[in-house]
Amino acid sequence: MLHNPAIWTLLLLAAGCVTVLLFGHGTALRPGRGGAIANITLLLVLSVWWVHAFHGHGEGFDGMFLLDRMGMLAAAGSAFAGFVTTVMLTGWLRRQGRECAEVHALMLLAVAGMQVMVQTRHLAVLFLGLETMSVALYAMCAALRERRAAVESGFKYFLTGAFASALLLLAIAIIFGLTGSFHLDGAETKLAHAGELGVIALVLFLAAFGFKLSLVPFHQWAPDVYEGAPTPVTGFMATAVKLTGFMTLLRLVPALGALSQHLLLILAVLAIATMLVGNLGALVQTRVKRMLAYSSIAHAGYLLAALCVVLAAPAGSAAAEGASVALSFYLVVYVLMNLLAFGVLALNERAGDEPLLLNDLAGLRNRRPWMAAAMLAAMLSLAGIPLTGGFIAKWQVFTALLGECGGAHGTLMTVLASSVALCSVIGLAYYLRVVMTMYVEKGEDAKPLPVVPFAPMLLVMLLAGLVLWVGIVPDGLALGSEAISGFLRTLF
Amino acid sequence: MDALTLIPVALLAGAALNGIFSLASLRGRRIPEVLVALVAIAAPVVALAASLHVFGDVRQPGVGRVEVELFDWIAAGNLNIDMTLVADNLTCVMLLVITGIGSLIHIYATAYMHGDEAYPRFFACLNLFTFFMAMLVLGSSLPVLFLGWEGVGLCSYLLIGFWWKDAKNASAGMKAFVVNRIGDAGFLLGMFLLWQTAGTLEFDGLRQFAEGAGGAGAFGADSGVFGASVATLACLLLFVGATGKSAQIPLFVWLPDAMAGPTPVSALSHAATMVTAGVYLVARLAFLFSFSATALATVMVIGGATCFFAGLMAVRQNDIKKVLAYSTISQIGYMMIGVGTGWPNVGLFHVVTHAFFKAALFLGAGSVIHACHHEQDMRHMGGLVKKMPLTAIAMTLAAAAMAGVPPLAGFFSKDEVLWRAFESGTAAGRFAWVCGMLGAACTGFYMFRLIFMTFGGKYRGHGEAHEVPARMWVTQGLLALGAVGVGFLAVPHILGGHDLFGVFVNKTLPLWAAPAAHHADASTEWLLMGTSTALGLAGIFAAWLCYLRNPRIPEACARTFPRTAKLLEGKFFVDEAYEAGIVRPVEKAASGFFHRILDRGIIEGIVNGSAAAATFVARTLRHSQTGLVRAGIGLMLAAVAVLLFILLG
Amino acid sequence: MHDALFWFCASIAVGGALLAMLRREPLKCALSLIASFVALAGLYFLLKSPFPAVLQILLYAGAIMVLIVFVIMFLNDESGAPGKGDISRGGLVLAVLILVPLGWILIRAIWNADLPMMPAAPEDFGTVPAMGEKLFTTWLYPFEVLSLLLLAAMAGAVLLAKKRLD
Amino acid sequence: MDPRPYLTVAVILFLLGAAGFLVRRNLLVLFLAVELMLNGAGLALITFARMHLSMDGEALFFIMLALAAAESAVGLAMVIAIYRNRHHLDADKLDDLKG
Repeated sequence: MLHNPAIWTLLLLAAGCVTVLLFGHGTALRPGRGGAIANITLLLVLSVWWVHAFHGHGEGFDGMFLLDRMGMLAAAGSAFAGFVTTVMLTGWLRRQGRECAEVHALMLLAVAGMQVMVQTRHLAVLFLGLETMSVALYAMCAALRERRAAVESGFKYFLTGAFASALLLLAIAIIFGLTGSFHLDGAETKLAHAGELGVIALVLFLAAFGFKLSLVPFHQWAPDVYEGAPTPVTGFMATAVKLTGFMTLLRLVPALGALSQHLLLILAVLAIATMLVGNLGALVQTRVKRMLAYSSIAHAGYLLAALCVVLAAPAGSAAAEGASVALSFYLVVYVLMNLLAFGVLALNERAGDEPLLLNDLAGLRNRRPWMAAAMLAAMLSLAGIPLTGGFIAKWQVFTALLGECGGAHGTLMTVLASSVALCSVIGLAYYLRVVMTMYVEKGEDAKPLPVVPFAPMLLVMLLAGLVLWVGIVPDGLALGSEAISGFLRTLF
Repeated sequence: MDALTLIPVALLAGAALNGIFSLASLRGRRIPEVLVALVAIAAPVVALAASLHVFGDVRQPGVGRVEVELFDWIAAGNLNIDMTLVADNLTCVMLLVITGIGSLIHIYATAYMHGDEAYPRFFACLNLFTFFMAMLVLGSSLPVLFLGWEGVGLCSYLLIGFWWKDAKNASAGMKAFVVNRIGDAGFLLGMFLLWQTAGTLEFDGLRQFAEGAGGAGAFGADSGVFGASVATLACLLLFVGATGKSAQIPLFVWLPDAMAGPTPVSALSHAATMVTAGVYLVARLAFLFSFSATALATVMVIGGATCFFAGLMAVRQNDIKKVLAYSTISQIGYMMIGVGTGWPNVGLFHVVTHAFFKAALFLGAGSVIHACHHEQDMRHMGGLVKKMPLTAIAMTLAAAAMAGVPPLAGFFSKDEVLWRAFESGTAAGRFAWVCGMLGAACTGFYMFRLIFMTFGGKYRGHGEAHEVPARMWVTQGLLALGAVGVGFLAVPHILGGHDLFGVFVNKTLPLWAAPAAHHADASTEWLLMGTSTALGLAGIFAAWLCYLRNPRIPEACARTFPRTAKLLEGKFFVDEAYEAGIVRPVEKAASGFFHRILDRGIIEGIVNGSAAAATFVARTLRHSQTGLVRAGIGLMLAAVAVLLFILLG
Repeated sequence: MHDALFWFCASIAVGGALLAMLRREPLKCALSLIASFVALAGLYFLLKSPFPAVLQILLYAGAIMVLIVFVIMFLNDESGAPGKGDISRGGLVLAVLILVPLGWILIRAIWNADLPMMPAAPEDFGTVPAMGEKLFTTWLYPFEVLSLLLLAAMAGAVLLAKKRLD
Repeated sequence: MDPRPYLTVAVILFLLGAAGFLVRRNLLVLFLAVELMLNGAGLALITFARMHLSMDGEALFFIMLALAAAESAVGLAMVIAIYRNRHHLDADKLDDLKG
């Protein structure tokens, strides 16, 4: 089992976490090393994944553990998001006058939990991974516990999250009762005859995951929690949690589909509601962070639409395969562009409680041309303008949807496709508003921006470059990733 | 590396190097201008050499095309697009124009931009622009073309807004951006429709599909939109994209504003190359347009209307670059008429000749502006023929070529366009022909009005004007010589020529695309040629009368017909109409919009009804977001209950 | 005998839970809940699961609930508690409107379901040695991951409650 | 033995916990509601484990216990933090963030 990359990364994360807790604290004279240790750990984790080049397939621990491409992609993605977040968080906390070494330890634990969650098809292990991630995130949200908003955000997340985990536990218990096992492999026939209890389990399951993925109507916590949490942590929640959550859902969908033939319809309705509420909610926000929170809800809707195609296409067909590729691609791009947007936000936030208003970004073009360009890339990509990753991602989802229009669920797919189109138009309004503020407004009376350290700025530029690179060469990420793998393997 | 790959690679390398210089100069390091200029010029010159090599290959009998597959670009599901470069006869023509004229403009720009603080950034963008333009014509499929299409757009906004510290320039860039997005939406939809129908986006694949057994049936089938066939709908949607990029009615409003950028940019992207992309698109897809008489007629009508309308607007502009901008719109109208006749070669020939004389004119205008200390108003010029004789000669030659004075380039190309339009015999063709004839008169008038106001009479400006550096007048001189000579590539049969250009291009674009032409006789052709030349000369004469002989005439006319004058000066108030109908609502919904949120915390005044509804719903939703944990959990529970009730009820 | 014990434990469990949700004083709520949890442990014994039953009493009633009671006593002075308005009228109406139909659907589903009768349990079912073997062999992976969860809880609690801000 | 009475008790406990979320305002009582819901699910787990004679269910119960402990540790720390900066424990007054 020791040659297994997943176990290595888990051990690395655990060791890193203990190291941070033991040696990461700073003193009045010496700033803490927590962030640095966490970063090194996450880089090591990423390089383990890269050495294995996201290839390989295997199972272990009586099928409780599963190694495949999809899980590795999600695990590495969450580690990458964790890395970016830690870099941003170190500087952000310092600007707020705090150190909080434990936050970095919690970040490592959250990544570990996500990794456990995406690398299994065993419901109990999935639950455990999910809760490890959640408990770590609850505390991270409230890290600045002397602030009203932070604690409120953490507690709201905690309460709603605890409620959702109880729902999930009951759903898992019912599935266990129906099949006698937590393994979902090969349980489809049993699940297909589950009757009413099966439908109940399905709905409870969807509610719990709907909470994690902030799908409407399980979304109400999201804007509040996203707003109150430390901005880099918000970025992490908006990206890594959605990435791993959707990957898990994608893996479970065949088994869940057996529980009720109406799953597709339910998901489609949720998707439409999510895009509409997310986009409309974002339209009226003046606080940038809250706007991005709603925008991430909206994107969860697009992602769910892609999931619907996976479900609608005949299982195992090329169309279903194409749709899951489209979903994974959208997820990767989504992670990149949101990390970028939240990163820019975090770098522009001043110390203190005051939220960053849209107007604070006015004239950013003159004041910080490179920062403005990075935000421009993020906004255009989120809006799905050509030559950005967001466009290719949305285009693929759209293509997948329209490709299924002639299929068995044609009407539903057409409705979904037109909702995606309509909502993208609404989205254009608020994303371009940010662009206009940065580029057309003068911003002479805007408040001064904080000093930006070098490393986070470099990371932001890198992310912006990646977002554009994916937009121009959609296969670029895969190519680049393989190149890094090859390089690392020559080292070891 | 073969010559074909070298073309984009050289241009991209130039852009990358200058990009690095630009970054370095931001960090406070001085990069000598000579170095930047050398890199900037080397890139298009190498590309030109490579293009000539490719041209030689393609011309060899039995070759016809050169193809290089670079890599798999997009492979997602059943959508599979290779990054493949193809050069056939049509591409070669465009490539030579882009790299040839591009090289000259680059050389000119190195002198023109001398001393600008962002010198490396400018050339990074300019090289990148040329790269994308090359990709646009080299792409073997619609997505690759679209990549170039968007890329040139992007660079064009960057260059329009180059002097971005002035907010007006920044918003001109924004205007171009928004208008082009409307066009792009059409392009994307058209592309998608083609993919749905034919299952491929490669030009070759599409053509094989069209020529294949089921092709005519599939393209001719009812698309379900207003009873139009699939081919008509797809062509019209793509043409919406073309009107955006090529500044045709109704999406032309961005081009005059785009003149805010530095003049070499106007010459390269807004006159010689980028704006002709729409014409190239229609020519490239000629086999598709031939399925739809409606689409071809639309292209001709839009082209004709734009040609005359923009010509009229140019007549009373006083900003030298605005005159040229409207004249560009008008000339692209001729090109559209040309490709709309089903004889793409005539439209393309006008692309080539226009590239020469318009680039010469723009560079000349740049020199004049440069000499007059950044004065662009022609009322403050005059008499410059003595100060800068070389520029004056070059510009006059180019203007005469554009006005269709025989035997300069514009005479041949314009005449051929009008002849094919007349000969097509359809109502749309006749309409386009009439517009083109009237446009020819306008062309003569506004071009020589420009020449006479700038170079004739007495100097009315401030400060001392002077001749420009050698690099500048040599390049514009070369372009003017091209404007004189390039017409002989396509001497029509009636004048004893062999139409070398048409024969070359039509190897790629076989004339099965053309509707069955009913041949008018030679005497008609002579008559038409005479009429259009006479109209052009009449325009020139009128300009001479009004602006050299008796400068009081224009004022007298304006006094006699105040409404007409106002209409012309106001450019038919199209901008104002857009302003009231589209821009202002959009602005309210975008920029004006958040002021209100900030001021009152509410959005008001979204003109559009649906937008108002959207905001209403959004506001209601916002009130439902009470921030109470209980409300959120209650909603979750209620959703679970409702779902279960519906499913199990 | 079994039925009588079941009804006894079940009514205490449900009654305790009901009281826990409806009594005004948080401390009394917590004590009612402890009673309910002890009764639950009785149900676990009836289900022949001694290990969970012992854990329930030791860990749940004994440790977790005592922690909560401790915090309640620590914080619950007059200024802090919502007082009379603790039970929200609107919430009560909402709860009845949502949960009564939901409960009806769930319970109906249980009684309609085709569930097998419980077979006689083997001797070592749910005993401490059997559970120990299970947790350290097949369930080793989750068991180890569980340590990460507890580590997260510890780090989180330290972050949120330690005395000094750093 | 019939599993259904046990499951019915489990569902009742679960829903009573859910009702607590809707009805109560005191943060500490909301805690109790969480525990109650978890225990409802736990009883279902044990019942199903007994029904299938599979100790997997009991193992998950064990994990659930640890989760309950972890959640109360973090949650109670948060309650204390709230009490420190607001001096109340009223869930309905936690609405700084909204809109």
